Amino acid sequence: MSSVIINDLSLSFGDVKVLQSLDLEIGKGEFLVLLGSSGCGKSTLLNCIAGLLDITDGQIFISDRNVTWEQPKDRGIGMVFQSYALYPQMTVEGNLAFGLKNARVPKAEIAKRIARAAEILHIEPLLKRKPAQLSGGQRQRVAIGRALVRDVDVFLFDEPLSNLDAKLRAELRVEIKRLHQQLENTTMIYVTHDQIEAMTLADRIAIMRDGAVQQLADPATIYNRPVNKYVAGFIGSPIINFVDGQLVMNSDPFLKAGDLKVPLARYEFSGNGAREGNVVFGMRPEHIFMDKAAEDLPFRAEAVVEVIEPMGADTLVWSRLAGHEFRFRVDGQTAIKKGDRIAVGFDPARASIFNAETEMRL
Amino acid sequence: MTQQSRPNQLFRNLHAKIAAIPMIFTAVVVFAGGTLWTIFYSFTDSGLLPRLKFVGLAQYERLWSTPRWLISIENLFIYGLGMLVFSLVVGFILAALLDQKIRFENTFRTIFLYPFALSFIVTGLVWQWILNPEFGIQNVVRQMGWESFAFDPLYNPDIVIYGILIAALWQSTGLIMCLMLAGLRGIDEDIWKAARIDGIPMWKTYLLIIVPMMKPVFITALVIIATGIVRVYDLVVAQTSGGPGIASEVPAKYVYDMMFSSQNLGQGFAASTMMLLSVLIVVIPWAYLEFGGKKRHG
Amino acid sequence: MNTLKAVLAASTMLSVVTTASAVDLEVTHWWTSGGEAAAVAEFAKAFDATGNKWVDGAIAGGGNTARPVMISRITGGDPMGATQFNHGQQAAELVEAGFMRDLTDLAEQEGWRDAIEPSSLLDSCTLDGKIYCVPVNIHSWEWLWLSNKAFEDAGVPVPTNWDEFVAAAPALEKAGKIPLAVGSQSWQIHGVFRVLLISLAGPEIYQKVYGEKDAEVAAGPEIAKIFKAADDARKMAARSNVQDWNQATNLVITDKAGGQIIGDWAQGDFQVAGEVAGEDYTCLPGLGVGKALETGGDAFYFPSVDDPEISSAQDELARVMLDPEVQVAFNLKKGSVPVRGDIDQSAANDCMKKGLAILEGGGAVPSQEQLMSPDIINQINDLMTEFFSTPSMTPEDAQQRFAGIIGSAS
Amino acid sequence: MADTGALNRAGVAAGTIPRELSGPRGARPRRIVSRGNIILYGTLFVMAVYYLLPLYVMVVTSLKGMPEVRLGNIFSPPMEITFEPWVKAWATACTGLNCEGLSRGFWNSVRITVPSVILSIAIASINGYALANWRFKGANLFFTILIIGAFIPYQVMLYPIVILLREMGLYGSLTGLVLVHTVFGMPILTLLFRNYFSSIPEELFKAARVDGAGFWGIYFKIMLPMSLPIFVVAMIIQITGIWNDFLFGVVYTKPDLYPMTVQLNNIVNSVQGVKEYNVNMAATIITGLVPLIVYFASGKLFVRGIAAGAVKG
Repeated sequence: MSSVIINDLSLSFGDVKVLQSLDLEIGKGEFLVLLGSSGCGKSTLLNCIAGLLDITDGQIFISDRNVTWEQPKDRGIGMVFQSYALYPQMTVEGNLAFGLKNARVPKAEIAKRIARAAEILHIEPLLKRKPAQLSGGQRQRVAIGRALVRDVDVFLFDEPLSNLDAKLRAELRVEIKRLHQQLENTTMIYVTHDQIEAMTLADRIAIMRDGAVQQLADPATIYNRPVNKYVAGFIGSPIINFVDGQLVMNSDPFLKAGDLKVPLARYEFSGNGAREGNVVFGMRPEHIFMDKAAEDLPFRAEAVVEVIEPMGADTLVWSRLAGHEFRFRVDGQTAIKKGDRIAVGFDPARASIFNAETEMRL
Repeated sequence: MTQQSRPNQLFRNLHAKIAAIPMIFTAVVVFAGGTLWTIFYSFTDSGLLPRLKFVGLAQYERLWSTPRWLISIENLFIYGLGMLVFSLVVGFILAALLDQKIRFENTFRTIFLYPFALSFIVTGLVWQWILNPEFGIQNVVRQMGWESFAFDPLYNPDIVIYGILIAALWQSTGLIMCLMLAGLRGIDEDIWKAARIDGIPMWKTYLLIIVPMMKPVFITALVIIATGIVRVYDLVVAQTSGGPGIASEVPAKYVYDMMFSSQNLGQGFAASTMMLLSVLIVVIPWAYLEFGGKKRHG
Repeated sequence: MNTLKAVLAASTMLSVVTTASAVDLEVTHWWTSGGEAAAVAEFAKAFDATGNKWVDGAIAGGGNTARPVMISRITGGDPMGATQFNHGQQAAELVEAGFMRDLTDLAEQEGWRDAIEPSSLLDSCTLDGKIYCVPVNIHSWEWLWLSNKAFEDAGVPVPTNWDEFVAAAPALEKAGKIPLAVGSQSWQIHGVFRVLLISLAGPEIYQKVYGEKDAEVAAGPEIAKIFKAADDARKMAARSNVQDWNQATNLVITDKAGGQIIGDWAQGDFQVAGEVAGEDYTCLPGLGVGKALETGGDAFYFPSVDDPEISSAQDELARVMLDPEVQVAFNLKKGSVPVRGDIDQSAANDCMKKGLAILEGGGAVPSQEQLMSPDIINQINDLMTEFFSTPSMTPEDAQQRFAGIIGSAS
Repeated sequence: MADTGALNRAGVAAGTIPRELSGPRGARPRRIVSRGNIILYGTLFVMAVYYLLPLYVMVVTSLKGMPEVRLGNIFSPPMEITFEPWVKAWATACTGLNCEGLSRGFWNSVRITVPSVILSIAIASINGYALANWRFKGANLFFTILIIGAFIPYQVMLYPIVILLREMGLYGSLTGLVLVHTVFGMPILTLLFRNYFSSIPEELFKAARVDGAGFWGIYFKIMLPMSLPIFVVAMIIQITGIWNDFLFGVVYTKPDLYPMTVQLNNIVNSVQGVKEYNVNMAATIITGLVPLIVYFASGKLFVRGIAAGAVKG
């Protein structure tokens, strides 16, 4: 059963097309993350779902109801904003109660719901305070609480953690995940530009660019089998290595890029098959190994170390391999230095290869 | 209730539209309607009462051959230029001085701003009194022994407009100062740190870095000053009544006198149309840039 | 909206009927100086004695300030009970547009046509054979007021005509006096010029220029002489820096100035200050040479209203204003001449008697307000003001511009 | 000066500092009487004198008797303080036959100002709110006309408004004048409120909509309570503006309703003999008192509000 269905949705401001013919289907209880860089239309899409923006074309269904022209309050949604958007003149309790009062929920019921939300979010001691007296993390809890008390089917998060510092962000991230697990039947749509949030929270991720969805899949698929070069480059940190080359389809297909030759016998081409031509070869830094760890891998070569970036737990090595720059990750305890010649290797099966023109996965 | 079709556009935001009715009425009927009415009747020979006897451009021809109108325009030009330059410069300097983390900042600010609370009538009467040669500054200086001292701007046709300017500046620079001060306070402290580290002298920092950063404030100030300039009327009436002679006449007063005292509405309408024209040439492009073109969407 | 008004009017009528006939009648005017206010009080007193109530609507700052207010109230649909205007064309359009009450019936009943003298005053109130206003006084502009003490201080005899006055100017200057006090408002400066014109060039020339708008005469040698005289006047007035006419009069009263050319209303202020004609000050009608006086003055108009109670109060006020006793009392305070030829003038003082003598000798000429539209008058006002305040402007230039304005009016 | 302490303690703790590092430490010694300060405070002082002078002259003159005024030094303090000019200005100064001083005008001004301020602010704040948060088609056009209207010289619309009021049957009435003030206050106030409401995070508005509040609900429950400062600013602008108005008061009312400024002008220009400068000055101060009190009482809010509304322009 689907919770939210978006059907051929378009939005333009004058001549500017902000969202183009989007189709999305989100299941009940699913956690969907809309991920993309700023200006990709993800927040706009969320505002459309919320009913805060009038769409130009298409339909929106929530819980099997066509809500395309409904007011936000009638859509059965709760929303959490980046800037918390707490009403500064009201106490925490007032903030939580505001929506319910507008909906003319009986007083006793309001109190009950607030108590429950406060318990879930551990904000009981804060109820009598004003937002200005709260820390950022507390404010965002309250903001989540405001959606929670509404007892709705769909939660909309608009970059809820972006205003918090790294430590708090990690904390609240887990809490949101726990909340989602607790509220089994609640659908969550979560907008962010932070891929870690996306990977950790999402059941499925929709990667957006220029008002269109590039790929909609579970995090593992997005990570392992990005549908195009943009997605491959967007997901993963440090960023994936790209090498321009040619795909040669002899008996065994291989990649040729200058002096570099990578056999691709183990690579799984996608359905539409592979043709010879210019391609971009992608290999994630964490899938390249050195020394002993590289010994058994199908592809091995010698690389020269150019820059070393120690990051504590691990170290990022910038090296040159057959004239191409490759970054890879090694253990933080490594002793290699600039100028060392080292043996590296990887498994071409874990690569991603894209058509150089269409940038689509091969 | 589930709506399947797009609702009528007229009823989207219905409450906002109802709430805006007074604004729409004011904009369309009073401002636009009243203005068009005035322009329309400026082509008639309406006297005491409006009447529809068209005389083409005759009112305008007469207007531009009337010495009093020409003097009014010249005065407005001097006054306007003086107001713009001095308000902005003095306002900015005062703001910059107050921004030096000085003691008694509140006291000084209060002193500079209080005249803004007073009406032009009051302002005009006070300055008329201070600039009165028999009792005011001229007399006091003479009593102190400088017998030939002469400072009687309100009685000297050549400089009377500057006498009015002094009073106008007294009344209104405080406001500009406040705007500027707010602008200065809004500037990132880091800019100052960067300028200090780069060894840029303070005045240069102000001139080359701070002022350009405060462009929006300057535009606001400019608009506020400009609004006041064209309107200047009460002050002149209270201070000089246009005298000595007709040396301190201003267009707004010409319009008023023509409409009501000379009982020549047509001429008054023509003069006000000219005022309007000059204002619109400046304001329409500004208003369009500021409010018309830009869209605010996420 | 009109029905609503009618209902409202009807309801007020009912309430008025039940509370007898005391009607508050608002009267607007611009008489605010000491003598003027005292004169108005006579009207108010007499009107209140009829059982009605005079609600005073004085508007300060002279006619040029007050008239706009009056006109916009009348045209704005909120008329007062009665309002002052100068004789002549000031209210002509209001009358034409039907804003003013026709007083013909009352005038016939009261026999105004026979009583009012000179009859030109009533003519100015008449449009298409109907009478629309009540003249209340005759004012004439052609007066030179001199401070006897100032001349004594300067050691010269009090002049008896304009030329002597001009000749005495250097002596006054030397004694630290301002020879000629002139309020810097434009209507006063124009007044000085007109007085010079009527007194020195004579009423015929005045009629040609102001009445017939003869631009050739205006550009001719007679007027050139007047501009020369005006040139003298502006030099004598160079140090006069007051605005209002009564401030200028006050300079004469306090002997700081030698003299002032202003209408007979100044006399009221001399009286309020306790000065005696002939002893403290000297008056020279027609500048001591002319034998003609402008007979303009003030008149009251009564806006048309639907309410019969107010209409009858208006009638009452009109009657009161022309009542012989009230006329005498009012005009004595105001310093003007009564409009009735049939009343006792013995209470008049020296100056007034001199004026009456000239009028009886056929020296009455119509005032500028009767001859010209306010628009033209204001243009001349501006020109004269410019001339007086711009020493570099030659009499010839000024005359040429003057002739231009006269020509445009014909 | 907390920094200095910390630095000093650090110095002590360090104990063995190499000689070449033991130069000046701690806060830079500040000279109170530096050349820069003299210029700074000197300029401010001179400017303050220029701004205070008229107020001083008004007060001093209003406390002198006429003979002393005639002596001619407007700056000298009164030798003998008299409050008679004040009494006269308030209670007995004459315009024509009315010798009630400014007292009647004062109450008229109150009767004009209070409803005008309330109505104009109510309408303008709703306009600003609709423009900032509920943009509808054409809103910008109307707003642009309105703003251009702020620049149109009043004289252009003086006469058409006489006609409009006449047609509505409101000419010369208090209601009419209140409407005129509302209309002419609208552009600048609407701009003020629009800018202020635009500066409130849009997300707050969105949250309220999700919470089910409508146009009026959001206005009264969310926006109004958050906007106290800007309302105070608007009130200050309107109270001073309307109290100080002369033109509308003189054109659109009748003498019973004349506001104080018009009465002031009448009294000052009703010269009976000599100009009584002391009474005029007392009358002038009395007239300016209300806006001055408003200004002094609101103090910082006035400045802060102006900044909030205008700087964003």
